[in-house]
Amino acid sequence: MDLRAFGEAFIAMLENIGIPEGWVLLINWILGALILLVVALLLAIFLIWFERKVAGRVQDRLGPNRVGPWGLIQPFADALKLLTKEAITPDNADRITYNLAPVIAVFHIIMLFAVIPFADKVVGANINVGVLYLMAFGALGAMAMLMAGWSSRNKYALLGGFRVVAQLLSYEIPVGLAMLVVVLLSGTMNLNGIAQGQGGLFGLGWYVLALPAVFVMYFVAALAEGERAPFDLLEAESEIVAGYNIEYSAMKFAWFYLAFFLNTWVLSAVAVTLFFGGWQGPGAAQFPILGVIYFFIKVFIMFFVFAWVRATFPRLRIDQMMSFCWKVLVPMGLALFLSVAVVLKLGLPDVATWALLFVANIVILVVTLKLLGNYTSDLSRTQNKRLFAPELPRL
Amino acid sequence: MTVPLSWYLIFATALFSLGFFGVLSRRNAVAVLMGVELMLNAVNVNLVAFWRYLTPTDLSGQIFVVFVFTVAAAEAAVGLALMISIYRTRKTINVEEINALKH
Amino acid sequence: MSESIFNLTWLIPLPTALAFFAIILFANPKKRLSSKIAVGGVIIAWILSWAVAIMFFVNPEFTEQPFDLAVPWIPMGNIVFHMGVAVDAVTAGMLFMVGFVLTMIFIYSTGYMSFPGHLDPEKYPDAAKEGLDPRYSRFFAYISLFATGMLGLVVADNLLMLFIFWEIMGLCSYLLIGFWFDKSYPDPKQITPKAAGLKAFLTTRVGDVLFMMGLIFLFIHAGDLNFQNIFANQEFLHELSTTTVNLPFFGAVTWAGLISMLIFWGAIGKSAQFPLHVWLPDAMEGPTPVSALIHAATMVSAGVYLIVRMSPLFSAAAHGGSGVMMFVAFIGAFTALFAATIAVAQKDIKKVLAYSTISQLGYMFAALGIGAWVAAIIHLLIHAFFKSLLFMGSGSVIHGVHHGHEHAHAHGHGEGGHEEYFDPQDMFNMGGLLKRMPITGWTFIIGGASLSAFPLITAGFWSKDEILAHAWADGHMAVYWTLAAGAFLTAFYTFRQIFLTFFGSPRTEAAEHAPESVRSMTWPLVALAFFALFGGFVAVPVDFPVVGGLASDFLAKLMEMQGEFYGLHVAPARFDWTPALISMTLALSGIVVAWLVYGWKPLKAKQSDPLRRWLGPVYTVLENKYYFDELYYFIAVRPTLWLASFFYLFDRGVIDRIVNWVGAFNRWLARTLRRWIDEYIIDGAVNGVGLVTTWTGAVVRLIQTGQAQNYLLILLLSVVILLLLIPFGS
Amino acid sequence: MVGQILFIFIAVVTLLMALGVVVARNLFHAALFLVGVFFGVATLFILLEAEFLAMAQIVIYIGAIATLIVFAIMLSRGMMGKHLGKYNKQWYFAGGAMIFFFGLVSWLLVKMPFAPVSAEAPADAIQQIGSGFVGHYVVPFEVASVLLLVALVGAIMLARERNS
Repeated sequence: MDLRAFGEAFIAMLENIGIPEGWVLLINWILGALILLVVALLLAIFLIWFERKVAGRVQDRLGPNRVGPWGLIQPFADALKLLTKEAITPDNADRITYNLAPVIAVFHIIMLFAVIPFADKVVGANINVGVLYLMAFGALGAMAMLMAGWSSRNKYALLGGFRVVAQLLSYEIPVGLAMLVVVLLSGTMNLNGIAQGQGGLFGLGWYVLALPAVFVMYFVAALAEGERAPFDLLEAESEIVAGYNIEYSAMKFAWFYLAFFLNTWVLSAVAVTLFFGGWQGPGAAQFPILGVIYFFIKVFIMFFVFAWVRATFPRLRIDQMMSFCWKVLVPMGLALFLSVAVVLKLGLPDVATWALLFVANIVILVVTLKLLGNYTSDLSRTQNKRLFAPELPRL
Repeated sequence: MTVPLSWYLIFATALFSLGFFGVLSRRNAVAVLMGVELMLNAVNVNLVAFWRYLTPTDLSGQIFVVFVFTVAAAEAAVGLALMISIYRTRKTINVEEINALKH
Repeated sequence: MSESIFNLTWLIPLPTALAFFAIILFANPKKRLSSKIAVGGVIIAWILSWAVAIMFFVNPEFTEQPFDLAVPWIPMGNIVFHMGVAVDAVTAGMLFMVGFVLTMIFIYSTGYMSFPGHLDPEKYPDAAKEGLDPRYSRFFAYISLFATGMLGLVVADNLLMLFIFWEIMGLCSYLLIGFWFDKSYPDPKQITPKAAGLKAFLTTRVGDVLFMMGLIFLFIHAGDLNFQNIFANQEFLHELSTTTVNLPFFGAVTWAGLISMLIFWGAIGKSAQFPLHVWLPDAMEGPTPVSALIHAATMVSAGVYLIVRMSPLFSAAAHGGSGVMMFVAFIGAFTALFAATIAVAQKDIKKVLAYSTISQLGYMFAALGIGAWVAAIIHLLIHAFFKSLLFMGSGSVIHGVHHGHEHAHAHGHGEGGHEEYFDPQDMFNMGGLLKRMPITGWTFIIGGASLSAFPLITAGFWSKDEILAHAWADGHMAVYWTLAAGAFLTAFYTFRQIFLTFFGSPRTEAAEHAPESVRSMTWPLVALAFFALFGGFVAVPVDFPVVGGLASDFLAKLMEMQGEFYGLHVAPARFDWTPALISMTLALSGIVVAWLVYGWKPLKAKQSDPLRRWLGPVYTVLENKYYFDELYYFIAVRPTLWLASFFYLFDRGVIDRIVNWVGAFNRWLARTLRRWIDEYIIDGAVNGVGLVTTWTGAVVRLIQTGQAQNYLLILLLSVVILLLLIPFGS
Repeated sequence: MVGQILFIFIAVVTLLMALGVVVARNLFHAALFLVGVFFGVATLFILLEAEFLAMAQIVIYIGAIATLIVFAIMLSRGMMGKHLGKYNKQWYFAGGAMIFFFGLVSWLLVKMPFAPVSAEAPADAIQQIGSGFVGHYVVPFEVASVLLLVALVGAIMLARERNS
């Protein structure tokens, strides 16, 4: 069954009715956008439940279990609760900006859904610059949070805003580098093309086999991009209370909450597309519907890992986070990029290229962590000393 | 392609004019910088429009836009750094008061 | 694949250039590091140049369309001047030789540049403790720059780049000859390194100016200086050789003749041909690696290389009826014989080699003059190997004798008390060194045999024989006999040198205690000796009995194929027994005569040269190099000095007086006028101008607000006005 | 037809945003309007089938430049220049000149005889741009990279607090 057939039949129908071509296209676009929007929102509801369940299990709790079977209806109850609460706007706040921020926060992520290939060619907009599109709209998130932080007229919110810029902008570089490496290997920026390129070995020839270190780099940076523990410094309760969304309540807060989960899901989806074959799997090329299933299974496994990490690790200090990005991830990303470019230029047969890439990845990963990891940890240790052991005046 | 080329050009001209107006008349140096960014964007629109309508097979227009991007990025970085530096030494961000050219 | 190696050609001069900058900027205080950087750079350059050269050798089809990679350099109106690199057979041959010789000499220099004897160790305690020259790093920087110049010259694809690298080499030559600029001699008439450097620089300048004029003329006519564009363009060359220009004194000459003559003068200067040969012997004041590198193997042969490059132009000029080829042949042959005679009477081990270099370069020019440019280039390559070997050997000998002298002196064997000046380069202070320095000795003998064209087993025989065979076959009897006489003398002075230096018994304490040189100096000697012996097999004529069948003569074939591309047709000289036997006989008899004079009964200490007795005044003339330095002093230097002092006197006596008088008059005038004009008219005018200026300024300053936005507004208004010109202006 | 309506819609919104940039009294609002303008221009790039540039526009202008400006404004309160009047003394004159300029240039543009070529945009535009950067435009590309590096170092040096 080809999912494309639906779309084509629909277009044919509209054209038969006698609507001009341009309008058909427009209607089609709008409908596609609506479908994605609904999918995304439904997904988010489920994701909240999923993550809470995982976190509960990790922390030896049950998680939500009261409303509905296994607590499945819990998110709806939460949503209702948030809807009925009072939506506070601080007196001093910059109203338009304040109200616009959550909207942008959610919609920049929903726009990312447009380019994610759910199955072969089942993709909202099969554009040639998909990877760049991800980077571009991912970057909008920082703007939304800046707006929220600034417009709240709250000291902690503003501090949270600063951290947003520092963290998201910094970690965008490793994420971008990791994406570029994959682009280099696959030779296309089209996400569906990247997924198609991993069809070897009966749909198991995933790029993670050749680029394990790149995946590790992407994963770590994605944790930071998704503001997830151990990089959730934007909302570190112990330091800046709740960060940029401190003044938000009720439904406006719910939007940020929504954005947070959707963002994580999109990051997992991108990870799956770039490194784990996307919709690829045994038989996916023949039966596209299998692709959708494979894709969602993989994404949820990836999402589970995200949730697992979040529930397990404690938060980093901000200087550790920044130096880890600039002193470990960025140099490592550059080294990986260079190594992949060189290996590809050698023009070896595929198997040899992949083997060589794998070896190069492992070597670079080990070397980087050994050299730079030691360096940064030494650095933070000395800073520890200066921060917490001031020289006392001698009596 | 149903849109005529001149529409893009007029749009770019309007954007350019607005940006230039900002550059000419705003007091705040950061606002002036924003005006400059508007002007650069107007130029980019022009370049891309000319590429699409006049030489669609030769991508020099697009490549040039990328160079404009780099220049804009460098300009913003250095410009803002300069403003912070000026603000720190002169305690003002008013372009009218930054008139060392006169002396 | 092979093309892609040629794409690396432009990298060849780069490593040494980087080494130069690295040493100058960063590594200068660290002597060992500097030498390592320089050697590393030159080894990379060597590998690259051999890769390119060998790729060319194994693919002769590249001669049909030589590689050329150029990028736009100087746009001039409609013409865009390109710079780039080209590889053809000549370049490949030169790269093969230059890369290798450069590397050998660099390695040799690391050992040779120990603490020099003329410096006071107490003034340079650090350097003396290390045992290295105080300016060790600087030396390596200079020779790295020189290597850049030479490699760049070889790979350059146009005459302008060639000229630039040519001048870089000239500069390095100047710097390196005068490297020990603080050295002086007790004999005031002996030239110091500083003066020698100046002399070399100024003498070559004469040639270079003419060369540049030739370049300019060529550019005016061709609109381009790319070798392949100009020299493979037969129509253009033909046109150049048929259009004439009227010159004062010379009458009508063809442009081709004029240009090639001017350019040939550049080669005369660089390659030290008569009459601009005087600088090369004095250039021996530089450190010996420099003599080996610059003044034997590479830079001086650049002149020959230039003429080889220009051969299509020369032959076009000859076709157009110009005598420039004859002139080249004459200069070459004359220099070959003339320098050989001087070499016979020299006592300085390096001076002999210097004159022999001049003489051998003369052979090459003679070959070029008779159209045998293939023989010339092959002799150039082989000569570079054995002559750098000889120079490095002589450096090793000097080093050894110097150390022996210090050793003897330190042990109290010296003459005692206030010691007289000891010259470690004087061959009459040596003798019997073969036992003391076996590696140096045997490699020197191999080089010497090669230079004196010892038949059959040495490279020099084959390459020199090629030239002689061509001269004979083409009927240039005068050239042939001059060169043959030169060959006899060459063999004689070479073996005179060998017998004086290495055989017999030591004539001084120093020679008795001379140690063998360090390994970094002897290994390059061995490597070069290999080429001095076997390098000649690239030039064995195919129809030579027995040996001819073994060697393929591939280099000459390659060169001839390349010649076809440039429209040069060189018929390979048929092997002929007559000239071969004559030259063999002459070479062997030269060796025998040398043995009779110096080898049979070795000279005793303090015994003078037996030739002096037999030749009498002729020997004195030869010893004084035909008094050319004195002649030039009288006809060039002295008149210049006279003119200068005359002008000085004129300046003092006449001009200054007039100036003083005018000054006095002016003062008087001023004093008179001040009262009348100054106080009323001038002051009034000045004040008025001031007032007007103040007033104008007061008005205009309103525009200058110091605010960028105001200025921008004015800019906008100007743009609007300019835009209005579009619809309304025209 | 749809294209024209889309264009008019985007152009009008973008120009209104641009107007907002120059008239907004609050600098932060001006910066947000600037983001809107960048976004509008990016959509225009998409209409012009230059997807790569559209994405690059968003990454660079919104992701970097606008964020930088906002960050700078937030970082130092004085940069907002709250007490400053919005415009300087010449603003009415500048505005008049700009309107005249706009009218003049638009008129000229309409009169100008351009000859549009109706060809498809190349499908491998990104590849062509990429090979352009490392091929024909390699020197400008390298110079641009050096420019960015210099700007980076220069900006840090300028904005650094001197601790002496």
